[in-house]
Amino acid sequence: MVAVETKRERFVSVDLQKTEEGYNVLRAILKDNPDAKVDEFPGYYKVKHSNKLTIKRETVESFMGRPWDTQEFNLVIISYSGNFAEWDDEKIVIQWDTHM
Amino acid sequence: MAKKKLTLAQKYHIYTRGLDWEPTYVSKKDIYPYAEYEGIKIKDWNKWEDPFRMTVEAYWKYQAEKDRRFYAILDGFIQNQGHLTLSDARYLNSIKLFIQGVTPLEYMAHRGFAFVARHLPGPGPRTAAFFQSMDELRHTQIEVHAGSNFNKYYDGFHSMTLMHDRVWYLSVPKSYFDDAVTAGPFEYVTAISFSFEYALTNLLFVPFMSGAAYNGDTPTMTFGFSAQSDESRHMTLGLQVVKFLLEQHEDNVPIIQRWIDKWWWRGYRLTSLVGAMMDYMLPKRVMSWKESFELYIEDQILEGLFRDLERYGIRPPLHMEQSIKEKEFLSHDVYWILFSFTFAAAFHSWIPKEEEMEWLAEKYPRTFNQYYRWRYEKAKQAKTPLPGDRFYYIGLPQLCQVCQIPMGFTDPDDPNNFVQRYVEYEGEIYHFCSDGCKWIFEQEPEKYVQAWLPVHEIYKGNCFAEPPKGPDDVVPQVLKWYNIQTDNFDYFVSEDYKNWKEWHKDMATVVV
Amino acid sequence: MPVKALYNYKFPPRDRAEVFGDDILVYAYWIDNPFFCSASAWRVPKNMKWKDFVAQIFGQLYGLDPDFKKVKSWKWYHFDQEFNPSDEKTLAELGLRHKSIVKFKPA
Amino acid sequence: MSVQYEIKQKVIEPKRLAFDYLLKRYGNRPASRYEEATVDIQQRENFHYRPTWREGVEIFDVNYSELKLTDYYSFLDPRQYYYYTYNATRAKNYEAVDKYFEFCEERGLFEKVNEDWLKVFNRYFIPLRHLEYAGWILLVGVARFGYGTSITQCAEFNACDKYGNAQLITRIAFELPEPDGDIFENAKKTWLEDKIFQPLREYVEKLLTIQDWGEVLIGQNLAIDVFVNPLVHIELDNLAVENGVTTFSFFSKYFYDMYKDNMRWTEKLFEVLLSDPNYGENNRKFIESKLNYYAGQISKAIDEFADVFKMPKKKGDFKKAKENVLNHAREVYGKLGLNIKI
Repeated sequence: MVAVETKRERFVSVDLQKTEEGYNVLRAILKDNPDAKVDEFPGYYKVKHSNKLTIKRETVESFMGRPWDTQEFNLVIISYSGNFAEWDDEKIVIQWDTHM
Repeated sequence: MAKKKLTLAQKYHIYTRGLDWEPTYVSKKDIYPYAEYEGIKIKDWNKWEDPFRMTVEAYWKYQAEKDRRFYAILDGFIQNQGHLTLSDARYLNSIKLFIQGVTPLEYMAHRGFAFVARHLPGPGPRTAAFFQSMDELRHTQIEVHAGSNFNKYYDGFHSMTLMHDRVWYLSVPKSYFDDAVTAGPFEYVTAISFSFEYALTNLLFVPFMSGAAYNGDTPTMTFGFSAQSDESRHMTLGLQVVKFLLEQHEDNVPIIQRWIDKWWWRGYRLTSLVGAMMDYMLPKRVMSWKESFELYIEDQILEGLFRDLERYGIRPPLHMEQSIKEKEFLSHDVYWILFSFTFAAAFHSWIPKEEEMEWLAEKYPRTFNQYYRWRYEKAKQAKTPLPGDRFYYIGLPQLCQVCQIPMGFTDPDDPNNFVQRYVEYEGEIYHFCSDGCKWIFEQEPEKYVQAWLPVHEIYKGNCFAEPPKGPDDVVPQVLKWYNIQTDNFDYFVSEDYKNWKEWHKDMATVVV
Repeated sequence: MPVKALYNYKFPPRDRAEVFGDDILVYAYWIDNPFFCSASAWRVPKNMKWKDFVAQIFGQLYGLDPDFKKVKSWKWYHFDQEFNPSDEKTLAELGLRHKSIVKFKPA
Repeated sequence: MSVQYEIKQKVIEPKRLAFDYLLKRYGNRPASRYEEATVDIQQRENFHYRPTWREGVEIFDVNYSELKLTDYYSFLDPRQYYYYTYNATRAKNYEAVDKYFEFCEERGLFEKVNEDWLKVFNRYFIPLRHLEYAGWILLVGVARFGYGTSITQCAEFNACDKYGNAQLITRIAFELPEPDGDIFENAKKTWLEDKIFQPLREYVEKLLTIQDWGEVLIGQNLAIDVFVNPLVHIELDNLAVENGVTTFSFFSKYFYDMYKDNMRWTEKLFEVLLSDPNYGENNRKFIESKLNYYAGQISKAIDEFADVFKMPKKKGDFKKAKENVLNHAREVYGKLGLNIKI
């Protein structure tokens, strides 16, 4: 018999494409979520936070140098873990434990 | 006077919800006849919250942009003969499995979500399902287009839709989706949006596609990540749907739990093919099946998602603990099956190179050397008359009645044996690879007694291009019916390998 | 628990015994030898003699294992019941039925 | 100074020019992306389980309709839309709409619309969002139950267009002044209660209960669309212009173009159905019998719109408008060689 080894960690995360736009969104996330951590993989970044990630339109715009619609997040996101607690014109919030 | 500016949420609400009306000339039940028989109770469809708020106009715009990027990359790859810069042509065997096994499922998902969009009485989730139906058509088509270029130069890509309907290992994904689309709209959406999209597609699309990037396959990486970006909308639909159903009525809870239990195991068994692709078929590897399982399933799903669902009275899937126990065995078992039966498959397999065995031993310190390495040593000695200096399993395997994979899943408590389960139902015997599959059968035996099991169909004489002229002609006639041409056998005796060597002899000379 | 359906959802099993006529499907499994990645499946006449059945599965498949030759005699199980088949009896006489599994290991 | 890289590559002859099934159909030539994305994509055989929601059919089954084809891929979309070309075309089509909204906002055109006329417009135009929405449901049903990707993909995109239409009507309504309270609630009330919409609503609610996808296409694409689009987007728009309202003509053109675009695949499909070597005759019987019924019903239903032609300034001639609509329908049916009495 082989013993099962398992260690679990709870976090919210978002996987972003390694593109210019993805990188700008990543920088905005790191600015607004100072405790977030990034893991790099071929082709994508995984940004994790123990609790909550916020993506703010204004911050992304400051890195992009142009207007950015929060719906454009669709073009850089690959995947995520958590729940879209909010998604409006100003910001996107990903966290666990939200009701409908 | 100009109207006040509405927020995205308010606007979307009017865009979508206000469109519905209560019919008066016919009964609502006649418009949506499939909404009640599953036993799901809905008190108020308006409680549905749209997480993504995508309008048609935004959909056209962003999806056209995503595809513009994808086709630009694909065209560039084709023009530059990008296939020659792949890490190794062995890599493409995982893409063959993908296009034969996954692409037709994307198509089935497209039609399945059209079903949900047509037949759920709630306009909110129906809208989300409709966009997903569109997305799934997209995925089918970008994958076909990516595969089209490889098809021109390599084997195994030429006939994926026919193969999906016929070839033995493709009955695994096919039966999975056939199971979902024959269920009612609520089960379908729980099965696919929740269990598959939310829990499992990450394994398929994120680490595996990262592997594609690592092996030089930019079109696959692009379609993978681009598809997965739609997928994140789908995951949200899945989560919202399940929470919505759970909140609507307490009677829904046990029904949903049963579906989660069923579809976790069904999907997990299906995804085991990805384990073999990741650990064995990528010449350059990003992470192991076990590592991805820990990250995407144990952390994100068990520790994240299911803790979130506790408050609704939902517990983790029934056989999840078994999946965790299997994580050090699964990919090895599945690759060993694929390896053994490559004489009847539209992809190649090979004995891992020594450095690859070392990687496997390092990633699986408690299982690879102990239970798997010796098989490849023995495979070099146990030659058969078939092409390739190695062993093939010259016979037909016993298949699991539910997942349809050959019954080769190691029992972690007895690692020299495979799990074997069976039940007798109405005078007939049925065999299963696991407690999970057996449990699924016992819940709905009437469904699984119908299974189209490739091995049995061969024995019934239903899988021959022409009647075999003798015992030696049986397999050739099956392969012909499968439309397998020079796609099978060991990689090192394949045309792919021969061509790859030829093309790389003195391929590029750089003149400054 | 039955399948929930909008009509009486009942179909004859696709691989029921009668479909195979005078033949049956029999599975074979070599215990403790995962070199063979799963049990094997065989369509054989019910009246096939035991020795012919064994010759077929060993000759076609299990003999491929380099260790096969080292085995002098085998211990047999029908499902998980130990049994001692005599060579001249038919599968039916030995109690094998459609979709029986025969397991074996070196004695 | 520039550095030149010359990559010397062998010319690699492709092993195959296209997927095997396309080579078998079309001979040894490369396939277009439309063909690759469409032809023979749908699963055909060896389905594992039967649907729990309907007796006697397989997952994909030609028997979901009375209409049949010997080869379902003898129909191909004349527009050659697959996902990318469809979305890219619509994104481009909609760019013009966006620009026009901007223009109207800048010039305050929506606020300037005459209030009396607005009442008429709100009555006949805004409730159409519900009709378009029903069209979406109907067509997505065709996308599920139709046979063969070439047909179902057209239905899927047509469904998306319908939903887009419903949302565009909504977006227009957003921009309008609301002298009489919530424009959407009023529109829904009109749809549910106003006599001009009742026969139309009855028609569409009944059509929503039809399971045969061929019949749905006859009732929707060959009847509703063929009558309602010229009535609203040509006749009523002309009348609006005669009443001095030009703001909405752009949208009418957009909706009408959308209709014409979808008629391209619809007409082609019916042409193929009618000329099928084995099923053509049966298809014709079915189409003519159903279309005689549906066209008759829809023709009667739009008579209620006569009321709308009593415009505030310049009254319209409903009889003449109806004749134009009928002529349009006759032309469509005539082109298909159908014997329809309207």
